[in-house]
Amino acid sequence: MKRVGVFLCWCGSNIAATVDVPALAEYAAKLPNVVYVEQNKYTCSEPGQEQIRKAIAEHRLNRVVVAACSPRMHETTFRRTLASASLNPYLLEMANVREHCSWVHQDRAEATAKARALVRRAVAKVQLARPLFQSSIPVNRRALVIGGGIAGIQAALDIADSGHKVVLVEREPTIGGRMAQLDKTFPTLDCSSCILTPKMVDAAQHENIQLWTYSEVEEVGGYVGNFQVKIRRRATSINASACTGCGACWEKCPAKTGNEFDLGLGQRKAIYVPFPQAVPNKPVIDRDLCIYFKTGRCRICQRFCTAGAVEFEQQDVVVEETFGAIVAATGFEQFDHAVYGEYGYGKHPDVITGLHLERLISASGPSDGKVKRPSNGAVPETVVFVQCVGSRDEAKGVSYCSRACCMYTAKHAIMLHEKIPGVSTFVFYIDVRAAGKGYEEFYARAQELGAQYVRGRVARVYQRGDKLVVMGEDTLLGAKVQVEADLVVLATAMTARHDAQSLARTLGISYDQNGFFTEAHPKLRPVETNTAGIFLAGACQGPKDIPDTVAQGTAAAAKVNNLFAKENLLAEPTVATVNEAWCSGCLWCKPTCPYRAIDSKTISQRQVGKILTRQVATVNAGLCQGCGACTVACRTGAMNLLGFSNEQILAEVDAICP
Amino acid sequence: MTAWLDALRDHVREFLSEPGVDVFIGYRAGRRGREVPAFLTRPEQASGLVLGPAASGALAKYVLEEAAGTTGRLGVLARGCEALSLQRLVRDLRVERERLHVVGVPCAGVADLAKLEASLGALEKVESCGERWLVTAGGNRHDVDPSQFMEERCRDCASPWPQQCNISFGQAVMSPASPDYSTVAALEALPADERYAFWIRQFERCLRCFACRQVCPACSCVECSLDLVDPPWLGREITVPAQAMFHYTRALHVAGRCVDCGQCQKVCPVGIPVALLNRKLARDIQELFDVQNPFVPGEIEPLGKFRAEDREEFM
Amino acid sequence: MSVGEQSWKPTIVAFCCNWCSYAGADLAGTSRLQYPATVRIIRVPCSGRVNPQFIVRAFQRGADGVLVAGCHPGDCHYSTGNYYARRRFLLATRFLEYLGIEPGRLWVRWISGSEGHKFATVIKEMSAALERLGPNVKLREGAL
Amino acid sequence: MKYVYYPGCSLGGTAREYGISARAVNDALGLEFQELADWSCCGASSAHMTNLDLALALPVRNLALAEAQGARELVTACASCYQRLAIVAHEVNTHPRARERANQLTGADYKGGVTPRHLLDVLGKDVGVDRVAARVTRPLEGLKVACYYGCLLVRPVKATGFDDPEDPQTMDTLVKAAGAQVVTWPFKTECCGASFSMSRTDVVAGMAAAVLSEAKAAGADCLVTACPMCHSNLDMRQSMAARVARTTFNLPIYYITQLLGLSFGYMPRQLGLNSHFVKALPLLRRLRLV
Amino acid sequence: MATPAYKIDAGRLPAVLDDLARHRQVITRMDRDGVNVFARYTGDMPSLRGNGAVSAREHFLPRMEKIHGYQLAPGEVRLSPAGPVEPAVLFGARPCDLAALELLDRVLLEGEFLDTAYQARRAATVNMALACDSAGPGCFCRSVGVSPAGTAGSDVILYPSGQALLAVATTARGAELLESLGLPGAAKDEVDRAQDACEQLVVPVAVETGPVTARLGQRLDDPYWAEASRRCLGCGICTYICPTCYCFAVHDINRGSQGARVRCWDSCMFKDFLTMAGGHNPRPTRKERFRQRFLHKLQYYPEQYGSPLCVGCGRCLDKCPAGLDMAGVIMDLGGGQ
Repeated sequence: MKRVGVFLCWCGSNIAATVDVPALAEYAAKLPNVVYVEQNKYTCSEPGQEQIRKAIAEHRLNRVVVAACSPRMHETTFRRTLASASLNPYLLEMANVREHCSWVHQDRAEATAKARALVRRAVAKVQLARPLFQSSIPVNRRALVIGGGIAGIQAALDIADSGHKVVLVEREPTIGGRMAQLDKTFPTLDCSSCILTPKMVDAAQHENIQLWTYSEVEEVGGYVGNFQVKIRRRATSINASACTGCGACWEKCPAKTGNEFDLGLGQRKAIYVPFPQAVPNKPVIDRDLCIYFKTGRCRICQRFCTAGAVEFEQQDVVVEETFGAIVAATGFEQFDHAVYGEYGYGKHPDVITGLHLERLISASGPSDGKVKRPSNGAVPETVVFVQCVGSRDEAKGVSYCSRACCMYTAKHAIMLHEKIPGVSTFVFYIDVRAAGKGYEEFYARAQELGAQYVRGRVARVYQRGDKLVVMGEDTLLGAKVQVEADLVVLATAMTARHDAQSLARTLGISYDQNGFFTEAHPKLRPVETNTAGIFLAGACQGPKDIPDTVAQGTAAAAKVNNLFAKENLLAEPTVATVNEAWCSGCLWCKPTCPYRAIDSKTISQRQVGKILTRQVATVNAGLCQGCGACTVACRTGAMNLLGFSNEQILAEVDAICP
Repeated sequence: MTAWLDALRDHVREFLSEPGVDVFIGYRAGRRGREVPAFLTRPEQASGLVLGPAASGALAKYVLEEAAGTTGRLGVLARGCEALSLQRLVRDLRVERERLHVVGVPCAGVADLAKLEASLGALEKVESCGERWLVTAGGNRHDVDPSQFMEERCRDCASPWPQQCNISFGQAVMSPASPDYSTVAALEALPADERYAFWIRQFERCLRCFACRQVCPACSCVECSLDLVDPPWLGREITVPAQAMFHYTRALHVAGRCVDCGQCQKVCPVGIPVALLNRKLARDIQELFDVQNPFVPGEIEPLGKFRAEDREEFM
Repeated sequence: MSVGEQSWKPTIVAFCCNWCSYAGADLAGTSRLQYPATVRIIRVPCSGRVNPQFIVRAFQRGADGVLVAGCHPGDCHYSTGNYYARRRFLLATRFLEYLGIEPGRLWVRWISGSEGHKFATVIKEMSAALERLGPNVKLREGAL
Repeated sequence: MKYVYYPGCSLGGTAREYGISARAVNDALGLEFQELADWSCCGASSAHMTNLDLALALPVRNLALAEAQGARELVTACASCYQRLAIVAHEVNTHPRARERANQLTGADYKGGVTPRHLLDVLGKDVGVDRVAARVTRPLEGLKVACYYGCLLVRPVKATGFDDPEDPQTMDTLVKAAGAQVVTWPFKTECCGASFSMSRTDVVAGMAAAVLSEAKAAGADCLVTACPMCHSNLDMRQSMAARVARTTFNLPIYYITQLLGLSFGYMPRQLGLNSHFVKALPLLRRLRLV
Repeated sequence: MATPAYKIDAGRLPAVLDDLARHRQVITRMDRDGVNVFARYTGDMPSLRGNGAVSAREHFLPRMEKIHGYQLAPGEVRLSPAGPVEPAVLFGARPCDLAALELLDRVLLEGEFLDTAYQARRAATVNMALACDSAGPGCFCRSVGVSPAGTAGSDVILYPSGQALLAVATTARGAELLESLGLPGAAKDEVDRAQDACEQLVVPVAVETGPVTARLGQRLDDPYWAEASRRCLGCGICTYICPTCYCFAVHDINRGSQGARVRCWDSCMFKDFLTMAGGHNPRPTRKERFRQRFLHKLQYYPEQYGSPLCVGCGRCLDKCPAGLDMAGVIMDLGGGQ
């Protein structure tokens, strides 16, 4: 037998001034199964709560309605009250007679009439309330970080430092990512590798971090706390423990190709470490290039390896590991600006991208830090920078701003002025976006050093003699401008990895129209995804500069850590649940679930002597967030939402209408 | 007598003699000129197979009962709409496609038997003969023009030729038309009150016999929400509002999943234009979510997915 | 206008999603925005939870208007719920009209947690519109 | 091959030579051009600057005529006409309300079934370089040509799009087929200032000068175009351009159809080569091409 | 003495109906969107050709009928009776539908359990039957002892004669009613001719129930039931259009603190018809349900009351989507060709 107690709050005069609470009390007493009604000046006050506890005990209440403020305000408060009176907290229903009634209406009669309806609704709903219990999922305290760039490294270190095991997976032979390719970093101009390399080494040596380079994630199953992940560890052809990294092998290797790390500006061998400070500092064999793998002959490297570390017969291995959380930090790619034929990239060797320039400026770069024109090795006298190549261009590129270009271009200008006395630099820009600590000052410094900022887009770049003519427009002067340049540097957009979407599918997270992974909430849950237990760090979530990337790496780590702080995850019990007897197993509910919480399972039931085995839907209470989209997709109503069940909502509708 | 019928019978005979085959669902001659669903289990029964204009049932739905608790393969004779119905059941995971052996046959429209009887008297036989129908009724033979006596729903059939069959016989006789939404449009043109009056007049007649649901290939739920007492989606009371709720719910439940076989309307004993509800929803789905053909079962139903750039009317 | 008409006020049943529209209504309250006492809110986790059958049920039981309110597309707390709601109600609104219900009876609006004003305005507008339409008799059940 | 053909106003007037040479080439290649009955001005180059309704209605009127005559394509030789028709065709096909408006203005019932095409496109795609080459009887050996497309032919891409907007090739391949040699230069699609042809001759002179200088710098001894506007600017205004650039260009400006016609063996007069401002024949004589 | 006969000319019919409607509701057959239904006469011309899509039974056993209302107050339940039954005339029902009433009477009015609501409606309704001068394609009334001119269950019988109707009372209250209408008399020979025409009418379908009924007792486990029921769709058409089906279910319709107890039609063909509180269902498959319906009509009822529970109206022959009808089943079971 349902025994409902109704507690009407005056909220001082907040409610009582507009709603005739005594009359409401009289009315409530007549409602079905209401056995006790009480008014309080402040129900949320300690005495008010005590009254509820007492009433529950004295009148053997098994359902409680509190007519007061918004449940968003005090639902948790009163749930605790019920719990402390050893009544299941979910047997509470609130009627919002303050925010939704007394505060927004003046006519006492009307407000009171409405309050009746609201209480009627609450009483009707609470009748059908069921005791609910939080479910718990064990957490496997081991994290997987995908991507060994600065974001991944930072996340891995922060997780590892708080005592949890981490596997850091990187598909290249070394960690370090984009940052390793940079020379200096804005706005402080400290040397990129000087601040990155130590972190790379820390990551490699950390007792809690396993570094898996030359490896890729292939399959992800399971859910928060218990992800099953298949990782392919590609054959490096080198016995890492034996290799001393002496370098003899790549000295001798006869097969050459353009070095990806230097974007083709320099050369590498078939057996190589991408760059001197690589971590791990052990070579890998590029089997597509290696003469032995192509012809079956050569083996020079093996011959010269005193440590006998070269193992041609190595095979890829696929390992399956269990993790409690995953951080995706797969970074970005450069926009393919080939679409800007008018900028002559590819046609003229002296048209390069910002990243190329980084390599040219870098002391460890192909030109040992001397900026030379790729065409003739001459020192450039006039350099033109073109901003927003791809960025902010719906027609040919992407709609968004890549955020870092303005600043790294300023950096490039500054560094050129420092390296090449008398150089003249022009920057064609749409807007300069220097929002960041010390950024505006940095941009100002570039101008002081002589960088000439021209507000306008570049129309075309073409060769005249050994010069490049840059035709553009100065929108401030409203005139066409032409610059004869030796070097043209394109600030190409940052775009999502070409294969980001397939990784997103593997991970079961969503991505935006540009292929960047989407966070659970743009403001409040910036590093979480809609898939519990999977977090984001760095440019895979959207273009970022280094400070933001590092911050996000740390943030993601913090999220992982507080997930790992618990042995078991407690999940809210207001989740979807399946009535298997009713479920037809059509699974139309499945696609509507943003959390991949719905799956199918086989049940068998007796029917007229026959044993029927059939598929039905099943909900993973740990993943379900209780949105209820599935309940409407279910025609039978076999899929129901605890706390907001079909029965309850129908009853509410019945009760709330006159 | 259709040319391919013998070939069909031979095929079914073979099929039924294969191991692991439970049944073949087709038609056999019934009384009073009818052709009724037949459940063949033995090869020799194949010779009893018929398929004429009078075969007006919907075989697809029978698969549900036949497949429940059995494991063997099920053969089904399928005209265009029946093939779509089977696709629907398969897509709704109510039967595994592998278990089905779909035998496609052409369709030149199904005869409206009531109409034939009304004008020619008690039927004895209805057979198709080339472009025409030979009808034996009230002791006489009549050579009738199919277009005169064809079921309403067959007139603008978009898929007379069965798709996704394991095998098919004969060749297409009717060319696909595109669904005629003029009745829907005409209704939409009425003032709200007249539209309401129209529908209420229809719903008042509803007996809640659930024939429209029972015959519907999109209504394959193990348990129908309309049968449930708790939650009371549809009260037990038989009042006009409740009847409206019934038809509103039924239509929305098949929205995006209806294959337009028209059986719901055909079987209604009190002539409620049920399909007119389905068609309205189908046309809106086609327009709102630019679905190519709303009647062909897709991977995900239009209401089970969305596009961020869907039409926005609720700002 | 007769006294009867004057004294009649419509009844609006509003389904508000917990994260945006219900919060929006709360905000309207905390900012003491006044609107007609016509609306009665049923709290749901997400507009994607609102089954079109609830709408007809409300009309059966005597509602003069029904409001379904959720987060703006793109802001759904559950990221996609309101997109499904949008599709369902693009269809349901048209279908109800097809059955002869006046267009103005069912409203769907996106109201964020910060749009207390919008909530109040919507209720004002909707009440006014419904007063013009008069009491709903369609689909409404009589005394048993 | 049969086509419905939209001549446009220029080809009867300022660009007569283009008109007749186009006919000559079409005949030589067996292209049947049936003139669109009752065609009217497309509104280039002023309508779209002055009155949007006009800019919409004028092309649609012609498109509707073509559709009514059962044509799926409407071919024109004039770049401006082509661009206006293409832009509007794209407009009405992407915005139903624009179509409604246009039909309301013109009283026509245009369904959107006509694709405007430029003669170059037809020659390049439908006829194909090989068939053109096969027809060449007098290869234009020694002629160094800068192919000048201007801005109208290839932009905006979403409306035109039969060739690369930055580095188009159709004319290049045709000219090569005719036996001439093509210079690579950056100003293929640079603007000549056409729209200012009458109002701001100074601007035109400047822009024309730039184009002509680049062509000369690239070693061309003539330019070829497929646009009456470009032609008039580079030809008629060449002297003024020369004054601005303080140089002499003396670069004949040919229509693509004139060069093709020549290579097909037509006589200069049949191609209107005698009616240019910058004498068109001396260069050809020097190279023994006439 | 011979009962007087009256003549209702076509032109006079509206006036007659208006007369009738003056003191009581008139239920007659109307055309609604091409469907013939029994409905209250409100001045529109009735449509008396053919037969109603649904039988006249629904006037006596409505689809939903209030038993009583109730009001919940703290600690008590207040009941309120259903409204009174209006006096009525049922005009133009066919002899088969009215013959069905006598079959229903035996169940609902005889014996110790009395269906008072049904009784009240029967008592309050004067039945004016319309004899058949033409048969529908599925008619087989003669095979179950009903005649196209039968008077069972009627108070007045109307014989069509050209455009006119000839009315003859078959009960005292019928006679009383006719008198009150002040109609012109009809010539005896005209009445005889009209009556003969109907008496002689040939109906298209013929079956023999006798032998079937005799044998059914032993055929409970006949494989026929399983085989035939395979094509049954499990809808309720047959039971809901049938003049002799009378099953209902009782429901409480609750609205907060008040409500009503009602009874609504129910169908033995529905899977939940017999499902019990615990979820047990004595008739779990279509086979049992299908068999039950026909055993009831052809064995149980005859055993109790001596005649099959069917009046041969032929509705199920026309409407069953699967062609599973009474006549067909009787023939399958050996009752006729």
